[in-house]
Amino acid sequence: MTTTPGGLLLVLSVLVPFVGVMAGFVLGGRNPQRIALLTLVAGLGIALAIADAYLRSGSALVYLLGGWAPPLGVALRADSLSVMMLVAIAVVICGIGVYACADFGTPEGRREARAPFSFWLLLLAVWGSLNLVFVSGDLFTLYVALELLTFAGVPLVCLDGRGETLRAALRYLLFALLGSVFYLLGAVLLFGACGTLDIPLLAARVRPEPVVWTAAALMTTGLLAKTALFPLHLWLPPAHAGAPAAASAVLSALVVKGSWFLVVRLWFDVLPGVVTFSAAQVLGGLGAVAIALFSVVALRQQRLKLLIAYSTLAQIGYLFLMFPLAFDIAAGHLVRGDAVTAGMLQAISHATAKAAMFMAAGSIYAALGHDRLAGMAGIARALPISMLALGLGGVALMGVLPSGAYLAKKLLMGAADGSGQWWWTWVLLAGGALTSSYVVLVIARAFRTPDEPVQLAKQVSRVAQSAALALSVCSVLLACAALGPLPASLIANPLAPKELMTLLITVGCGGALAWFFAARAADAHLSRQVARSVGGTFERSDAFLRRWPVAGISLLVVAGGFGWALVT
Amino acid sequence: MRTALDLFTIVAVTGGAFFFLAGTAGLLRFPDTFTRLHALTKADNLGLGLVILGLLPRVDSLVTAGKLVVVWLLVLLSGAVASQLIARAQRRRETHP
Amino acid sequence: MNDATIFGLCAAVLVGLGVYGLIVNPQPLRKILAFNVVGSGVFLLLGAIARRGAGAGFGGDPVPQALLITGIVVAFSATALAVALLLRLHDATGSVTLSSDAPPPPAPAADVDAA
Amino acid sequence: MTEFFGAAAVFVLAMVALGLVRILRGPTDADRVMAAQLLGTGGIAALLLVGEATAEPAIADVALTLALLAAFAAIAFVKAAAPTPDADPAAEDRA
Amino acid sequence: MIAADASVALLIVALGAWVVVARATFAAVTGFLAYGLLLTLVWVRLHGVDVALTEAAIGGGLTGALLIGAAARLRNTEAAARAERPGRLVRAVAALAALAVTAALAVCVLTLPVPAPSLAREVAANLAATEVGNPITGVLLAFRSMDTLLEAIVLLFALIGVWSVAPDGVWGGRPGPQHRLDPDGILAYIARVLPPIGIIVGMYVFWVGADHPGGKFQGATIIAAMWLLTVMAGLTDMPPISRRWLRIGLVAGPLAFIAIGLYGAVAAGAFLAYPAGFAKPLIVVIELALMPSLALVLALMLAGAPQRSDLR
Repeated sequence: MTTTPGGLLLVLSVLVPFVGVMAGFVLGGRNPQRIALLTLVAGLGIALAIADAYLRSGSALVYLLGGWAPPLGVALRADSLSVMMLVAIAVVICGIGVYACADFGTPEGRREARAPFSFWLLLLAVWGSLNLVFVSGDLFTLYVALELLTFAGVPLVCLDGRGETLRAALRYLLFALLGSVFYLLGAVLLFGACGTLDIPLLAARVRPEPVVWTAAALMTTGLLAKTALFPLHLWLPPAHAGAPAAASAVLSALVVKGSWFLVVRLWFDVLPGVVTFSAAQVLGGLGAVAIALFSVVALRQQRLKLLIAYSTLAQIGYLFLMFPLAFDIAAGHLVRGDAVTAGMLQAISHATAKAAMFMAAGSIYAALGHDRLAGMAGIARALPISMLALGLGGVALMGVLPSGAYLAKKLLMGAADGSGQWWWTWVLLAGGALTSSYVVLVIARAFRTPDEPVQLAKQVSRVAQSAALALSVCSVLLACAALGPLPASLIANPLAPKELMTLLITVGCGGALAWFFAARAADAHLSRQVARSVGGTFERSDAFLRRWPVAGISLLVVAGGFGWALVT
Repeated sequence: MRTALDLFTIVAVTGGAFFFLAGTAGLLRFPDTFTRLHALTKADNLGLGLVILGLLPRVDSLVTAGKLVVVWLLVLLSGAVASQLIARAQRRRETHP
Repeated sequence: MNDATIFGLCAAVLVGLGVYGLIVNPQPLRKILAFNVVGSGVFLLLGAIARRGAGAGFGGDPVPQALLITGIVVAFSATALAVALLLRLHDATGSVTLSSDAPPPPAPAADVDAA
Repeated sequence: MTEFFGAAAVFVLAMVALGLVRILRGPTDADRVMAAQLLGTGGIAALLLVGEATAEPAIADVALTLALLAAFAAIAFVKAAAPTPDADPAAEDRA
Repeated sequence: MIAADASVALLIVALGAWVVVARATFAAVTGFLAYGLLLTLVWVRLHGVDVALTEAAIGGGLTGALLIGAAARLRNTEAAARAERPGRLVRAVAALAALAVTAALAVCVLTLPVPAPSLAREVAANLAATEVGNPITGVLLAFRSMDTLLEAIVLLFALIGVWSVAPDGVWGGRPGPQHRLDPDGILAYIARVLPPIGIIVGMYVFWVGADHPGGKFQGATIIAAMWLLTVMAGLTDMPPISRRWLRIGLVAGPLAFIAIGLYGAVAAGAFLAYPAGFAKPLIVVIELALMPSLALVLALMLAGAPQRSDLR
């Protein structure tokens, strides 16, 4: 193993944001913002340069830090997955950076203010840590990267300093720490069994044996706790819904992707031969439950930001559907094929769309002075750009052509057909309908004619709204960008009868679901009564699972479940 | 010579261990915070002192021997300070509950 | 039974104890303490593994021992951050409970810099 | 001699362990901090005995560090307890 | 010595249990102090003197002081927390699940491969190239120096996080309460006597770190504790966090580390590589640069978020 050309770029992708943090920290005042914006440009350039170097060489970029080869040294490595994530995250961060200029400027007359100072530094810190997660090839360095990401993400939750957000941040921190300690425990066991922490070397040395099973179960569970996959999601709704909009965008679109990406790394690059069919089914099953449960809970929210936070939880479930579908039943191990590409596409389109949605919701909140869904009537006319961004983001999540989610769904359906796992096809279809249900709900609320003209409490920056719109457009057009490496046959004519029918059925079902579940007013109709009690049950089970002791026990149960599934 | 030094070590360390026993007994048996504090500081510091004294002949470098003596002095100092501070805090609490 | 096995088993018990404490103790400071117990259990396990790897004239494998030092520092940072958050929560609300079932209403970012 | 030092270390540790009962029983926080302080001294003694047994000179440095920081926690306790004399002391004294 | 190991292990487990189940938080924290001390002993038994030094400095010193201070301040929340204690069923289920974790780990410990895989031989073979005698320092500052750089950055991020929870009005101010100086008090006395010794010991621990157990981190911790001691005695005060020198001091170490790393990329062909013959001097320079930054960041992290406005 040797350093490849362009390897130094990997070091820079991590160091440049970190040096930006330190420079902003020293210079203080208004400088963190300026430095952050400069760093955004530089970092985007580095990400593109890495993509360029990767495409040119056609193989993974490797950099041996200090010239020391693993197992003694630490290597940075960027394969196709890393490169995709690096570029996507760079784009999203730039969008968020532009948006945040409106909210996080240092007020006049102050030399330095706490919230802007912290926000800009933490934004860069999150970025550098994420890049490290994407390019590191060593499990312990990845642990440090995870902790960096946590320490940068948690303070974003409570930037406004209110009691509830402080509480949400503390909950998040404590649960995330539990997650990382489980991850570290697994990594320690792997080191004990194999004598290395380097990912390719480990992949060659792991064998199915008790130590490796335990390690795999602990690491996976720890990472799931940090990703907030059902049932380990207690910290996410208050943290993501309570944070300032730009911070919510960072947390929801980016931070959870770090630990998710590590699960992908772990399963596909470290343990592809250890993971069993049933373990992959368990992981996909948790994702499926998350989609169903949280979509319905999202429908019953009365605040826009909470709805979006629950949508994040449901979409996180979606991100885990790729695992069972990537399992080659005949060969008995995971393969990096179409399903993985689909998962990455899904993650990227969620990152762009969710950032856009939180940003747009932030603009709407700022303009109205509240984000109650009941008071949204007429907002589509009053704030067209933000509403368009929100709507397009939602449409992109639904998987309508030509969004990335559409392609992802196509690929996953193909994988489900190909591997004979027909049941996931139904999950995918139902997931599309459920996603469209809450999107339809929001759009319908926004287009309703208001009883009285909408009074805007505040003028919202047009630049900020446009940044949100740009990201959601990116998300919608993602399929076009992804077309290069993928066969063009995947994209059908959007007006072909079959495509049109699928779309109509999805949206129709979504609308129906929205109508059933969202209604809160007394209604004698039996079907709505049933829906109401089902929705209420879902909401109560969500509240039950979000209690700390329950979540803690769930964590251990999930770990045990994985251990059991790996043995059988 | 070797045997004599070993004997010295054994005697000193055993003596030190005895003082730890005494300190613990005091900590457990004495009736109130102040008397317990008294037992603790006396016995412990003597105990550690004897253990260090016993180890000194076995140390091969002068630097290490110096370090051990410094360790003892530091423990004496911090023990004295901590016990006085704790006693004061305790008295303050008892007089102004 | 050698020293590595004894302390390895000790580590297993500590992890279990700490996890139990993290789950059942409602007071956040106790959770932080329990986190430190779990963390030290994990470190102890790594220390036992390092001891097993003794060789080449070293009493333990130096690589895991170096990782331990980094790990201890990271755990300390986590503790300090958690304590700072906890004390601020206490100052701001007078209570430290983590169980708030009503999620907070979102704050507009615009208010943040005005505050 | 190794056995002797090992046995002495175990004995001192046992004494320390008995002292821990004071941490358990209290009754006041001052008693607890004090017991921890005793443990520090005993711990240093046990450390030196164990260190002699494994013949590693750098252990003196560990002892030095421990001795230097021995009073640190006690001072932090006194300092943290001082500014709030009005806090209800009964709450933890009952425990 | 099996008996000694087993008794230490038992004692640690007992203390761990006490930390977890004690009714009063303060009692648990005191137990944790003792627990940290015993861990130091274990590291010595496991032939990790470097780790023991770190544990003695961090676990015994800083973490203990941090937690004990927090416990004293949170005293009035005890009753409310006790009311939230989960019911017996939940506790029983949690205990069972935790027991299962312990059992699984115990099986792992007993089935670890024999002979154990180890990197000790690789370290021994390559240690000469790093020009330092202490293998731990070789790993921390040559083979895996990226981790050490990241560790310094972790501390910085955590400090930014700690500061970011300050109330808006005191941003830029001084952390922690103001301590009154009692010039003739015993605290002032020890705060005058101990720090000179501590600084010498800290520098010594740092200096021997290249070839013997010790290093920048352990040394920095001792020095940070000495600084805090003078602050608690009221002899000095924490600087306002807006001070330029303070911020420069905090990042100087990591930045110097990165700069030397980049110099390696130019002169030795890889980021964080050292040109042959210059490894030891460069390692010493990095440690020397990191130590003040680490001491500052550790002390400030313990002091907490800013509490007092600088404008008085």
